[in-house]
Amino acid sequence: MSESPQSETQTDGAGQPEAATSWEPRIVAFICNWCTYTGADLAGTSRMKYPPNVRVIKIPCTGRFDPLFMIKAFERGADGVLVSGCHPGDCHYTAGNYNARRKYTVFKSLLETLGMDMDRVWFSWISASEGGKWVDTIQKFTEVIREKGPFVEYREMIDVG
Amino acid sequence: MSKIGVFVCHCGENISRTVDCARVAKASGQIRGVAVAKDYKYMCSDPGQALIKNAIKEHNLDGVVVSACSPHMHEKTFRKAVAEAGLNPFLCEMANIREHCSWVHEKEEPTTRKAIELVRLMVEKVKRNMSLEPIRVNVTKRALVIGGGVAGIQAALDIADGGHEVILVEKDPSVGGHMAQLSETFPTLDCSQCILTPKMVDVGSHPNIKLYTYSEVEKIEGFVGNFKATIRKKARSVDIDKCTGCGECQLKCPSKKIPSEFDRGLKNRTAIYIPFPQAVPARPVIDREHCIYFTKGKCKACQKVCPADAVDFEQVDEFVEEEVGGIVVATGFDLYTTEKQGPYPDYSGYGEYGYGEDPDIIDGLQFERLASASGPTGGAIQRPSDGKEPKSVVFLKCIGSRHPSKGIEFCSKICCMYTAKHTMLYKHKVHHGTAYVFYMDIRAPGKSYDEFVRRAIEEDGAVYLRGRVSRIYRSGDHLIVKGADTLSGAAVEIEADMVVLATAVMPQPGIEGLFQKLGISYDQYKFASEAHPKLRPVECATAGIFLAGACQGPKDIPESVAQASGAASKALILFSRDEMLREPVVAKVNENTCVACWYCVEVCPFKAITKKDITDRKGNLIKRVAEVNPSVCTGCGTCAATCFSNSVDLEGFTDEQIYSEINSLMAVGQDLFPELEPEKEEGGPSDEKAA
Amino acid sequence: MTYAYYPGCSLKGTAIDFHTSAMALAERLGIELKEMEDWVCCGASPIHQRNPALASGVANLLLSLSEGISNDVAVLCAACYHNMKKAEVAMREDGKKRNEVEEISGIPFNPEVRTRHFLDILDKDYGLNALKEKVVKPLSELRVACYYGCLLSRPPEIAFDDPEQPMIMERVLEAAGAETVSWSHRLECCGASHAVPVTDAVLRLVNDILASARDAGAEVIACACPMCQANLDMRQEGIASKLGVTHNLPAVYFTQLLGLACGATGKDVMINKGMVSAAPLLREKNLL
Amino acid sequence: MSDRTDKIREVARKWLADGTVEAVVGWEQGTYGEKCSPALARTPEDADRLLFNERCTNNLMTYLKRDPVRSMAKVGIVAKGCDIKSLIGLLQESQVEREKVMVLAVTCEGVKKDDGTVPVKCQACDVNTPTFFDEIAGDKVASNPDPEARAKELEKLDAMTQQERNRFWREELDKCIRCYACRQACPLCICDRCIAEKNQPQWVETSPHPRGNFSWNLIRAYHLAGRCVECEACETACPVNIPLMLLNRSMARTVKDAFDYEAGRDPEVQPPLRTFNLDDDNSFIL
Repeated sequence: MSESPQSETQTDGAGQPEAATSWEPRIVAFICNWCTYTGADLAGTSRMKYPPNVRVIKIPCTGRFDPLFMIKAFERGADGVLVSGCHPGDCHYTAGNYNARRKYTVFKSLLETLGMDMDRVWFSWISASEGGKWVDTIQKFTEVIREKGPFVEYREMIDVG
Repeated sequence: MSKIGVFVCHCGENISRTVDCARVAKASGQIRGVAVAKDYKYMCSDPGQALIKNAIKEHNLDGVVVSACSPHMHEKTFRKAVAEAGLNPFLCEMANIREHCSWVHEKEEPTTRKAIELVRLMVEKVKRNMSLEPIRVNVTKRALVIGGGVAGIQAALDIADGGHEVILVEKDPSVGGHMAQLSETFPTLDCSQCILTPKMVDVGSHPNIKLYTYSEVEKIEGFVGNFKATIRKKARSVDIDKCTGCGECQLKCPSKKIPSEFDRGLKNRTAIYIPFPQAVPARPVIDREHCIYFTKGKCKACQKVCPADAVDFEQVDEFVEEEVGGIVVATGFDLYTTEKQGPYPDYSGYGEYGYGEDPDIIDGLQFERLASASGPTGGAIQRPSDGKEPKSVVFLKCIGSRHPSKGIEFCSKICCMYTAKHTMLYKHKVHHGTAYVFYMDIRAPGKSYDEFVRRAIEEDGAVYLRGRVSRIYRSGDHLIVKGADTLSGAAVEIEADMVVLATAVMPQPGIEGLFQKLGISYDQYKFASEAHPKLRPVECATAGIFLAGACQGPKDIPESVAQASGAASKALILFSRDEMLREPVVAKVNENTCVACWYCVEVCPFKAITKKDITDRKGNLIKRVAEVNPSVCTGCGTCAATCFSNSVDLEGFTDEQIYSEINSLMAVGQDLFPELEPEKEEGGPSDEKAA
Repeated sequence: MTYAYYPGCSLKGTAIDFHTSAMALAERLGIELKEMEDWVCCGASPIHQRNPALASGVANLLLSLSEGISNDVAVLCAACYHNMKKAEVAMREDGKKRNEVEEISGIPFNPEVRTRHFLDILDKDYGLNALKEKVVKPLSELRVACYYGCLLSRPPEIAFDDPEQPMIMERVLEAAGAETVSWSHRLECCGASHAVPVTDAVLRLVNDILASARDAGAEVIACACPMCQANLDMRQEGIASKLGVTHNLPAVYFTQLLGLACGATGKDVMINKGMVSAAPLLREKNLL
Repeated sequence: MSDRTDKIREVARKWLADGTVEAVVGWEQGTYGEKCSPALARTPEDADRLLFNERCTNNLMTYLKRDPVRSMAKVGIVAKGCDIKSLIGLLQESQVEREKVMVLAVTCEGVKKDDGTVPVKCQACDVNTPTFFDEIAGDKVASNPDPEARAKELEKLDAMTQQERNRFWREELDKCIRCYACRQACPLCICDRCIAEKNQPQWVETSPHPRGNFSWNLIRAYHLAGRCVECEACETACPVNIPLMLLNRSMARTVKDAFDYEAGRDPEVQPPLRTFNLDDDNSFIL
C-alpha cells in the first residue's frame, strides 16, 4: 500500500499554487487513551466548538509516544504536532507520562538544536475532565499555525532541493 | 487486498446534522481495500448491528470500521457484534466522528472532510490489525496479608471466612498492632483490647489462616493471580511448637532494663519476652541485641529454666515461599517523633518541645499506655518522672501535621478525636485535675464524633485553647508551656505536670522498601497510593494488590476495618473465578533483534518484562533477550517507545498501525485525496481513483 | 575565601566590639571580609513597618554593592541579616515583588547574590573541622549559654538552621571547645528597642533570660545581635536596682569567644567593652 | 611513551601466555603516515606489535560489540581514560560483562588528530589517568581540563537564530551519503538491527535524500542522548565531515542541565532515559 513515486511527483507539481489559496493548518495530535482522548470526548459531549484542523491519533499512553511519530507526521506534511496525555501523577499506567516527559525534554532540545520552529511542537497534559483545556489548546494551536502559514521551512529541508 | 467494511452512523441527527454521512460512506467506499461502505441512522441499534453482521458474511470482510461515536462509548458493543458474525473482535475499530467531529465543528465542508479523513485513518489502521485472543490467567486462590494490626486481622478473617487460605505476615512477635496498645476507643470509650483480642485469637486459630509472626516479606515475584512471596521468618530463638508460653523464662532473664516497645518505653522488659500478656501467639522471643548470651556469650538462664526445652540459641532466619493470587497490604502507621534521632530522617522539628529530653513530655501513644488498665501503671495516670499524679496536663495537637514548614502538610485525622478522649480519660481518673488542649481547628466529622468532643469540653471541662505553643521548658517541679490563645489574643503560660504531644501519623519507617518490592506506588510521605482516589480507593494500580488501613493515609479504627473488609471482598472477587481474561493489548519482543540492553525492563512500570536466556539443546547460552509476561503487561507501550531498535512492539498499537495512520493523513504538498473531492457530477465515478 | 562584608551601623558604633572581634577572628581563620563601599543603614527594625517596599529597595541596594567582591554578602547583625535576607528571598521567588523593588531602587536584582550570616559561613563554608584546627586555646570548661533572640533564626524562609531549635551557635562554639548549656530562654525576645520607652518591661524580660541561663549553669552568654547584647549586658544594673536581683553574668559576642580560642588577645577582641566584664571569668579559665 | 608501550606489551604477553584472555585489542603502527590502527593480538608474539602513542585515536571499545570478540571467553582491551567511559556505558547497558573483559588502561596526555590538532575531548579531559582498570600502563598524568572547551564548541550554534540553525543543518545534512560510518565507529550504537534498517515500517528513509538524511541524523543523536560519552569516533569517521559532535554535545548539555547526568561516569547509575524523577522539568508542557 505504499505510495508510488509517481503520486509524489504529482503532488509536488500540483500542490504548490493551490496551497496559497486553499491552505488550511494541518495539526496532528498524538493523545493518550485515558486522559486527553477522554477530555476531547468531553469537549464533544459538552458541545464546545473548535476548528476542524486537528487529526487525532490515539495511543494508549504518552509512554507509547516515539519521537519517530512526530518526524513522520512532519514528513507527511503536518504543520504542527501536539502530544498530550495525563497530568503527572494521573497516568493510568502510573509512570508512562514520566518516562515520556524525559523523552520530550531530550527530543525537544534536539529539534531546537537542529533549528526546528518550536512553535509547531506542543506538549500538554490534558485530563479527562479538561474538555475546555483541549478546546483552548486546539484553538490556540490552530491560530498560531494559521499565522505562521504552511511549514515551508521543513518541507524545503526534507524535499529534494 | 484487504476487505474492509465501513459503517457510518448518523446517530439520529447527532452526526448527520453537521456531517454529510452519505458522502462519508460514499467516499469511504473509494478507499483502497474497502469492500463495502454503508451509512445508517442508528448503527448501535439491533438493525444497525445486523447490517454489520450481514455485510461481514456477505462480503467476507476481514476488518470493520464503525464510524460513529467515541470508542469509549460503543467499542465493546461493536466488537461483540463483529465477534458474533465470526470475525475476531480485535479486527474492529471505531472512527470517532461524533465527539471528535460532528459535535465540535460547524456544518461546513471541512467537517465532512475531517470525518472522511478519520475514517481513512482507521481503515489504514484496521488493514494492519491482527486477530488477537484474550489472555487467560490462572488464579491461585490464596491471599497474602501483610501486617497484623486491626486492618490486616480483619482482612485475613474475612477472606478466610470466605473459604480461602490466607497467609498473614506480621513483623512483630505478636499480631495486634497499635490497636492493642490503646486504652479506650472513641467515641464509645469501650476498651480496645476487649474488642480486639477475640479477633486476635480467631486469627491465631482459624483453620484457613497461616500465621507468620516475627516475619517479613523478603521478595515478591509474579503478577495478579500468580504471586510468589518469599517470607523471612526471623530467628525467634524459641521453638514455638515446643513452648507452652508459661513465662518462666521471662522471670529468670537477668537482662531486665530494655524499654518495652509495647509500652512505648514507659516500662522495661526482659531480653526474652512476650510483648504483652494477650499476645498471639503467646510465645516469647529473644531480643538478640540485648540478650546477655548473644552479646557476651554467657548466661542461658532461660534455657536452663525452660520446662519444655524450647529455647534454641542456634535458630537462624528461615525463608519460606508461598504462592498467592492476591495481596492485601495493611502495614499501618507509626507516630512522627520529635526526638533528634527519630526514625524519619527526612523530617525534623519541634526540638523546642523537649520530647525525649524531659520524661514528662510524652506522645499520644504513650498516654494510651498510661491510661490503659494493662499499662505500666495499671491505668493510673502518673507522670513518668516520679509517678506523681499530674494536677494539670497540657495536650498539644497538630505536632508535625498541617505544618508545611516542618515538611508535613496533611492532617493526621485521628488526633482531634483521641485528644478529646485523652482529656476525658484523664478527667475521669483525676477529678480535680485540669486538661488543657492547644488546637488549630477541631475536626470531628463522623458518627457521634462531634458530640464526643463537645462532651469532653462541656461535661468533662477540658480547656480548649485555640493557638500554638512556642516552647516548653522545665521550671522546678513543673513544665512551663508558653503559647498563644488566639481567641482572646493573649499569650499564655501554663504550669503543667505533664505534656502530651499529638504527633503526626506517618507510614511505618522504611516501608517504601516493601512497596518497591510489591511494585506499588506511594506518595511523598510514603503512604501507599490507591488506583483512584475516589472510585478505586481499595486497589493499587498494580493488579491484585489491595490496601487496608493506615498504610494508605491516616485512618481511625472503623475506617481501617471497613477498608479491610473492602480489600477482602476485592480479593474474594478475584478468587471467585478459576481464570481471568485480560485484554490482549500487550507488548511483544522481537527476539531476533533484541540486544538485551534492558531499557524496556527498567522503564516498565509493572515489572512485566523479564530477562530470558535462549539456550541451545545442550543448555549453552546463545543469547539473552527481553521477554514480556502478557499476564502482567498492561499495554502502556512505554517499552516499545523506549527500545532503540523498535524490537518491542505493542499489540493493538503497533508501529505499523501507527505508521499507517500517520501516512493516511496527508500527502506532502497536497491535502486532497480523490475520495475527498466533493462530487462534481452525480453518479459519476471519480476517474482519479484509478491512480 | 572572600566575602562582601556589610557591617551595618551598630557594628561601627555601639557594637564596635562585635565588628572588631569578627575581623580578628576572620583574619586568624584566613577568611577575607571585604567591606563593601558606600553602604548605608539597612533601615533597622522601623523601616519595614513604615514602608515594606522601601525596606526591600534598601536591601537590594545593599546587595548590589557586593558586585566585584563576591556574590556572598557576610552579615553579623541579626537585624541587618533579617532585613536583607527577607528581601532577597522575596525577590528571588516573587517576580512581581522583584519588579516592584527594582523599580523603587532603580537597581536590577542579581539572583546569584546571597545574604549570609557569619555563623552560617563558619558552619557550612569554613567547616567545623577546619575551625577546630585553628583553635589554639580551647574554650574548655567554659559553660556558655548560646542566645539567639527572636530574629536570628526566624522566620523559617530565611533560617539557616532549625528556626525553632537552632543549634548552630552551639555547634560552632563546641568546635572551639566550649561546653554549651541547654536552657529555656534562648529564643525569647530581649525587648529590643523597647528598652528606651518601656524600660520596666525590658528589665523583666532580660531578667527572665538571665535567670534562665544562670539556672542552667551558664557562666557567660554568647550573642549574635548587637541589640540583644546591649540589653543583656546594660540592663543588669537596672535589674539589680529595680528588681533586686544581681546576675553579674557577662554577655559577649560569639566572635569574641571564638577569637580568643583562635589566639587573639583580649584587646584584639575588645573583651573589656562590656558593662559586666567577662575578663575575670576568662582569666580564671586561662583564656586571657 | 615507550614505557607505556613496553608495559602494554608486557601485560598483553603475560595475559596471552597464561591464557587469561583469548586476545588483546590494542593499537599498532598503521600503514599510512604516523597513523595507528586497531590491532588484535592473539598470541604472545603478536603482543610485540602493540604500542601506544599520541596517534592512537581510535576508541577500541567499539570492537567489544563485534561478534568475534563477543564470542571470546575473555578479551583484553587497551584503553585510554576516555575509551573507558564507553566501556562504562556498555556495562550499564549489559552489552559487556565485566568478568569477560580485562582492561589494560593507559595514561594519556591527549591524542592528536590527523591534522595535528588536539581534539576537544582531550582539551576537556579529566581522565588522563584512568581509575577503572585491571592493569595500568604509564605513570600518573595530572588532568588539567579546560572547563569551557565543550561549551565553546556550542557557542557558534547558540549564537545562531533558529532560521540560521535550520539553514546550517540543512546544508550539513545534505552532505550525508548514508554510509553509516558514524554508527559503525560508535561503541554505543549497540543495536544488531539499526532502526534505519527496519522496514516494516520504514520509519527512516534509506536513500541519501534530505528527508531520510534528516530523520537518520536526528534519530541517531536522539538514541545517543544521555549515552554518548563524546569520544568523537563518529565525527572522525564521517567521510563528508558532518559536525556530528555538535549534536552530541548539545544533547549532553541538555541531559546534564535537565537530569544532572553525565554519561560514562558510573556503571551503577541508571542512564537518564531509563528512569525519571517525579520533579523533572515540567515547565515546557502546557
